[in-house]
Amino acid sequence: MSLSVRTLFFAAYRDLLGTSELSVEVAPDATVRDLVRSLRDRGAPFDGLPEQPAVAVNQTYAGPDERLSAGDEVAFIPPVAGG
Amino acid sequence: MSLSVRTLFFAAYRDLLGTSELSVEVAPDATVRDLVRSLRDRGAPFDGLPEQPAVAVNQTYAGPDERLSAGDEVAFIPPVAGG
Amino acid sequence: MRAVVQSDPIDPERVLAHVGSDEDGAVLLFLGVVRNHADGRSVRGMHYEAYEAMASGVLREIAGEAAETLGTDRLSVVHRTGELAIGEVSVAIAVSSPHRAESYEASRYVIEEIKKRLPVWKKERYVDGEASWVEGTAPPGSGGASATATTGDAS
Amino acid sequence: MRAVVQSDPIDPERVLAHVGSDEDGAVLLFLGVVRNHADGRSVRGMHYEAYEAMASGVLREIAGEAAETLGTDRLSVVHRTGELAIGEVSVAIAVSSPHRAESYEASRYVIEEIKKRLPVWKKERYVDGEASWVEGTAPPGSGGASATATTGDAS
Repeated sequence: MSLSVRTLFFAAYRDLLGTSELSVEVAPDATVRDLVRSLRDRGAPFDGLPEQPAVAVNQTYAGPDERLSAGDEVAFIPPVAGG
Repeated sequence: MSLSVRTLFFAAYRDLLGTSELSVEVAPDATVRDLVRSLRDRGAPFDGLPEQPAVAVNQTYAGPDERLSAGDEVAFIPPVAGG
Repeated sequence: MRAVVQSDPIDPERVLAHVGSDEDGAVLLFLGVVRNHADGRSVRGMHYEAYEAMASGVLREIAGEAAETLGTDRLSVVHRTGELAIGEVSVAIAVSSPHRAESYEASRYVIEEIKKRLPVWKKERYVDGEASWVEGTAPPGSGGASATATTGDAS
Repeated sequence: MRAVVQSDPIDPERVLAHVGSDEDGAVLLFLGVVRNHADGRSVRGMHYEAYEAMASGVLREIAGEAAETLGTDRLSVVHRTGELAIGEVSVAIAVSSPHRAESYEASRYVIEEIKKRLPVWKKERYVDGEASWVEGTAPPGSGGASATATTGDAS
């Protein structure tokens, strides 16, 4: 059993990975931290992501302990530079 | 011997005195303080002026010890309320 | 840099047009506006009186001091005189600078100093027909306390 | 209250037109503008990218918090996305309030919070043909430090 989430990558993270969006399978009880770890474990270029990136789940900033649900939109947010 | 200065009154001071301008004779070594005292000594309505009003001599704020010269423009400045 | 006391209506856009530069990342425009209430009373208008021969010099002095804070000479300030209705602009301050902190600081400096020492007075006209001079602030370094209460504040 | 992220050019006058009231004595307009230099390099333009589905919500949230400081709902903020030339407005913030202190405080709050947490990124395009993402700020309460250096600042 696993569930699927939609990951988004912006700006420098998108440039790093060469993609802006990936569907990722995680365990049913997975947290944001688990998702980040599983991506970084894929090796280059994914290990270029920070260990604790800012992440938004369904357009709201989320801590590393937040649990994921099937279909969640999980965005990796590089340091922001608006204004 | 005396010298003549031009005194100006604005806003509430003008309303108090009923005039916006007066020519006043003062002693040759007179200061701003002396001028104020001589005006207040005239009695009502002049004694309604403060003992130490803000004053500008020739369009520059001046302390009570500033000496006056013939022809000076001495303005009595009520508390300001610009903006 | 520009500092003007005028009886003509203030056009905020024209004030804003005096600042800005390719070097600047921040532009700030402050407008002081006649509002319809004061200390719980309904106001229908405001009369501004200035010691005109002195006020433009003081305003230039304030602008010069603010420009040092700002780090640029891109500052324009206009103060209105005469009879103003509710919603009319009594003062406009435009500044621009490479970074925002200096613009906020300089803009605030100009309005605070105007309220402390610009020789301008205003008479509130109330809806009930009465009118009274707004209690002001004794200018600093000008011979000490005034008999009139020191309170003040408008916009 | 109005908070918008848009790719269309920003018209400062229209942003300003959303605020103001007969009760207000103070109006403040902040403009963030693309400037021609950064860290000593000559810049010819800036590309703004946003996580659009999230950014408008965050901007509304910031505007709501600022409105509490402001004491009125007369606040309008617009952030631009896309390719901007030198001198173009990237962000406009208009506020109005009965007294000036609240306008200055609320305006400053909005721009500071935008820089801390609005999911927007910008790539500087240099005159020499190179380009690079501007180093930003790790959003607070979002899972800790980022590997990327935390500096940032633009306007």
